[in-house]
Amino acid sequence: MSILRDAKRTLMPIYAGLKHVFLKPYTIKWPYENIPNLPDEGYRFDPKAGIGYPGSKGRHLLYMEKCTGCGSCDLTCQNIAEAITMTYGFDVVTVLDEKCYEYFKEFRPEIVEALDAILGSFSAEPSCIQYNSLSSFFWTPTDVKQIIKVDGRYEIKLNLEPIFDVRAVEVLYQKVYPGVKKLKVTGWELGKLEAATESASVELSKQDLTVSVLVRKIDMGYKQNRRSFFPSVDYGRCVMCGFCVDACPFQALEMTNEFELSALSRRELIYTPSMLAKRPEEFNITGVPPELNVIERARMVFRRLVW
Amino acid sequence: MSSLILQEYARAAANFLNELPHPLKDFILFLHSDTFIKAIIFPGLLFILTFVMFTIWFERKLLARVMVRLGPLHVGKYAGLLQLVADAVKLLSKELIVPEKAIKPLYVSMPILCGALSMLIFAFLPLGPGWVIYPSDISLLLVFVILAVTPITILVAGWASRSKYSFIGMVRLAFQVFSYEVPFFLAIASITLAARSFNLEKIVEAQAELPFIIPALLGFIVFLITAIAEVERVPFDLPTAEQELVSGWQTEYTGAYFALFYLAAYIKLDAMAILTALLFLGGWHGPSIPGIPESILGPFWLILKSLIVIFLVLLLRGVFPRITLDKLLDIGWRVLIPLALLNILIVAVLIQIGLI
Amino acid sequence: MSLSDVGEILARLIEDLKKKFGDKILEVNVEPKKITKVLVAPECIKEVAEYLKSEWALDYIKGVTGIDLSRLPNMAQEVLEVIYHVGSLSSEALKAVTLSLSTKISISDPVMPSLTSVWKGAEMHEREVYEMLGVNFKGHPDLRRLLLPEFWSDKPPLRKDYVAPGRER
Amino acid sequence: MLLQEGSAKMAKEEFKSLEVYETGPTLTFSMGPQHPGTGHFRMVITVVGDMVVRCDPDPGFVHRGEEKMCEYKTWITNIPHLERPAILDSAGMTYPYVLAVEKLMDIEPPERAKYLRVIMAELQRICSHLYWLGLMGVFAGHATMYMWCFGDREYLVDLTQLIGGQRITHSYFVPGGVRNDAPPKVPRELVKDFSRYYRMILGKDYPGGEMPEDFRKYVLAVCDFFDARLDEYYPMLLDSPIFIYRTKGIGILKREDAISLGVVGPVLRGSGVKSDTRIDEPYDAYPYIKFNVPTMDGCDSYSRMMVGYYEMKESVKIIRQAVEQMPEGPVKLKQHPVTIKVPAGEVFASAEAARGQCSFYIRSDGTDKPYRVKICSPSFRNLIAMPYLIRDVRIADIPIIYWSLNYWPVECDR
Repeated sequence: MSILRDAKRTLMPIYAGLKHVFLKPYTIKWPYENIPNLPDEGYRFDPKAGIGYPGSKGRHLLYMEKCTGCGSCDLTCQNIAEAITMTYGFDVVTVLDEKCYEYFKEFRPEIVEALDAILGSFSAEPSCIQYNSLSSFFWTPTDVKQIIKVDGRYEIKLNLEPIFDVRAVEVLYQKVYPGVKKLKVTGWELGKLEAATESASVELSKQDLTVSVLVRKIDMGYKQNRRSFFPSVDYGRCVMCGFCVDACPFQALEMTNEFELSALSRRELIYTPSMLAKRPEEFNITGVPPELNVIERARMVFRRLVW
Repeated sequence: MSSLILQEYARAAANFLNELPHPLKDFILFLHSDTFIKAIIFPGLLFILTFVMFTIWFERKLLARVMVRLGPLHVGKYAGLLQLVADAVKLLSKELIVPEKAIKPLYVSMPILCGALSMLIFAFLPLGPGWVIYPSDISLLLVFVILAVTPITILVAGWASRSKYSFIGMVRLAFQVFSYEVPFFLAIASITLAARSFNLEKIVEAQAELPFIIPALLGFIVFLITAIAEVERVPFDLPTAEQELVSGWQTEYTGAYFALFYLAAYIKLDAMAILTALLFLGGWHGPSIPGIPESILGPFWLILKSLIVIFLVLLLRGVFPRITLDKLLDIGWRVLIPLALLNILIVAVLIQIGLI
Repeated sequence: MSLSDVGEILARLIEDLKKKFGDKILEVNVEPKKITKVLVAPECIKEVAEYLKSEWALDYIKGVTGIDLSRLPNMAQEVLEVIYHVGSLSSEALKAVTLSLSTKISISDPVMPSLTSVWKGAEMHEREVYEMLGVNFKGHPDLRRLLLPEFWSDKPPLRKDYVAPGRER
Repeated sequence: MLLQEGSAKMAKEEFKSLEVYETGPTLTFSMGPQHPGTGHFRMVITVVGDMVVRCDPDPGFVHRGEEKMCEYKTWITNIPHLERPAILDSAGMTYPYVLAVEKLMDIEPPERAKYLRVIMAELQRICSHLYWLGLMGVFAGHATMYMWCFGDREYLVDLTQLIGGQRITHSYFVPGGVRNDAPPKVPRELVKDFSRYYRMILGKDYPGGEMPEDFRKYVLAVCDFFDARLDEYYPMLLDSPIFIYRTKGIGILKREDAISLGVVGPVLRGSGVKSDTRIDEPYDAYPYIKFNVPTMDGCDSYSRMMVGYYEMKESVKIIRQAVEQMPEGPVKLKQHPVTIKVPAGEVFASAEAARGQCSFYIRSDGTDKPYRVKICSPSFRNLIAMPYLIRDVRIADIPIIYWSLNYWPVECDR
């Protein structure tokens, strides 16, 4: 009898395995299918009651109109993941005087025509900033976002949304300086360099022309936060514990159910306050990778061989 | 009109051929010959590769479904059919690493030898009446000889790697193969007894009325178990046990070398399945369908039968854990050999009383 | 088992220890629910441990803690404290009991007898304390590095004068 | 050559315990830290033929100095990184820490928080045990078990995600309660998706037709589903003759040895010792819940695995009771969410994590940071059993014994 029982026990797994062939697989074909188990709400915290509301702990959502820039979240995160940094909003402006304006009119008339056109009828919608356009320093007409004539000088803004960073120097060095250094080849010389926390500027001169690039702090118009001092989050470090949400006394931070945060470089994982202020639906990420054509697929398959 | 032109062309071609020097002419005639087409297309290379590709795809899909998941999805238009091609491209584009201490000539030549030898099995396997590349009166013996030689290439490969895990895997393989070849051959012996021939075609012909699985059921069971052990499939995959020995004897092999071993394993699996169908399941005999010639229907039945065997073997991988070396040897020497001998006795008695 | 039972047993245990060893018990720290700690001199810790194991059936070691006490407020001299947390499994009544047997050794000469002969399970714990705080356990069968890398040549990292890199502020 | 004549002599000098196998060539090799069978952990194995003579465990490849790190961080901000050593069982790791801090502060969490903690801890115990069982299958060469366990684990992880907000490492327990209440409702899509599997596995519709979105009822439905799944695991792996052959009588740890070596959790209970912190020193809501502590007398790998299997069944029972008994009310004491004051003192607290008793010794000097935190993690306490068990066994048994201890290198190294 024991042989029969053993035989049954040996055959049972085969039966169980065959039975499972006909079950519907558990697999969710993400990103082609939606994930059903995601709570719609994000994690929030009620500082008055002292408890949180259940929800997904995904990417943060920053309410700029509530944030006072007190830095409680930063202080908490310093002990956990050091992912949050308090950053100021900066503006990068290129200042041209009359003489310089004439010079550009002579050598790059198409730019200045565009400048004039924009100056004449300025009502462009603000769009997302393109950092790379700054580092090249050679504007194309589309890069120019706003031109203001102040005291006989022309101030050219390449970004309307602020660039967030810890110090003005950082912005100058990272965004502006690489492009400026390239200009040396064409005969421009670097003049006075002023680098400080609040503002930074660099002067460029060629013969008797002077162009200066100015990085200055801006006021984004939030009454409770005149300094434009907001947290930015490095998702390469964040562990999504949500204690920064707990720490905020003004309910300015929340979490969302957005979890698709992958990026191609570490730098892209740093979310500036203006990115954090956007709701997940505004990002409009579908998550579905683009369809590749045959050549691109073949290249992906053979990329080792090609290299 | 068109036939006239064709005839013209044929005549021109024949003239051209006649003018060619002798060896070249022979070669071109060989390309036209029956043997060559068989070697390249149907029972030969193309068929083997397609069959192996299908087996691997089938394994992945079947195991995935047993595990309640989906398996390959993206490569190929339907259900990841071309996943293996992508894998092959990946493996072929990888760096070929030869360990510093390895015995290089042996290390490099063994995968090629192993792949070639396992393909050679198909030269003697008839896939239908007349569908055999090299007809021989001792085809079963030849198949067995090749099956006995391929493990030796693996042993040498494991030895030549000069790695500790490869070494242990190799020793395990040696134990496994040398203990399982005896019952394997004993199980085959009963069939040759019953069919009174070593010719596989004649063995199949002898099963026209009754497949040998019925008189030699014990032999079938012994043959199936030893065949699984011969091709190193779960639950007898000790030599390449991942959790114990990283990857056993193939630990050091990368890229194309690994691909050759991988391919060889599946070719052997397919050959075993076809051999099982030939020896025990009545080969290409099956209900005839009017309107379809016997020469096409035969291979169809044979492949269908071998697919059932493959399905069984693949399913075992999903449902059984691996067994240990001591148990393996225990089963081999103490259970399978007596069973195989008993089977021979039964078959001999059946022959004596004239039932077969 | 209720909390009062455990407290009662522990009180009896400590009374018994005091009676048996007298002056050798330097300090007793009984805080209900938190910890029950008996401080003895390093010379007689093995004796006490053997007594606890044989008479009180405290045969189950739960952990060995080493602490560098030198940065505590009002600490006169720099000492290391080694605490053995022991419990019992062979006695049903003592299952909820955890007794902490501790000893203090000077940081300049951190030597104390190993208790592996009493509690076999203390082997790995003592090895950890050895490399993390530099305590030398006399009579340990295999006092080797355990968790730290082989090339570790800095101070024992759990001492207070070792500052983790990047945490200087 | 691999088998050198003089290697036995060399090994004898190197390893003192080599007494029995003085003659005969030995082979010494490392299993790990890059090995499919061990994870971030190394064992130096010496074999004679197929028999293991000596095993020297070498942990520390994932040591990150949690104890030192605790001294630099504040009381609450310690919690997220304390759960990193055992991500599948983060509740088990933070539970004793939270209990210890609560004892130091002399506070008691609200009733509802106690039940929520129990639910969370038991859910994660099941998740951890499923990982254990699944990988036991893999280590025995049975990949299907792994996939089944992980497929079913999804629904339990979904539950923890609903409560704690994340799939793993929820940072859910804080001194004085839990961070948030359980949600009242479950997302509709999840209920729809789950009810399909409920019907598929149990072969019947949810009683009363459509499954409700109510959280409590959903948890109970998941419990039913999981119970049915557990019954299917048994014939597939645990009752399979090959698996029984692989594990029974392999790695025997006798009762006395288990106690004297100080092992914990399923390893201890697999040796026939009925010891469970949840029963011996009951904390939070465990005193109000009825459950058994499964023990097995086999003292071998099979007993340990079966203890894990039966513990999952018990955990389902606990979750059912906790969900049914859970009272309404607040879930957290009113206090500052990230800065708490802890009076000076010392405390030793234990809780039953998935792999066994996890204890914390904490010393506070009254500042905002702990003075010393000692973690006695269950895997570290089970580590000592490894050289005793992996001796005089076959090479094929090493992964089985190793994994029957449910050893988690990160938890051991901290």
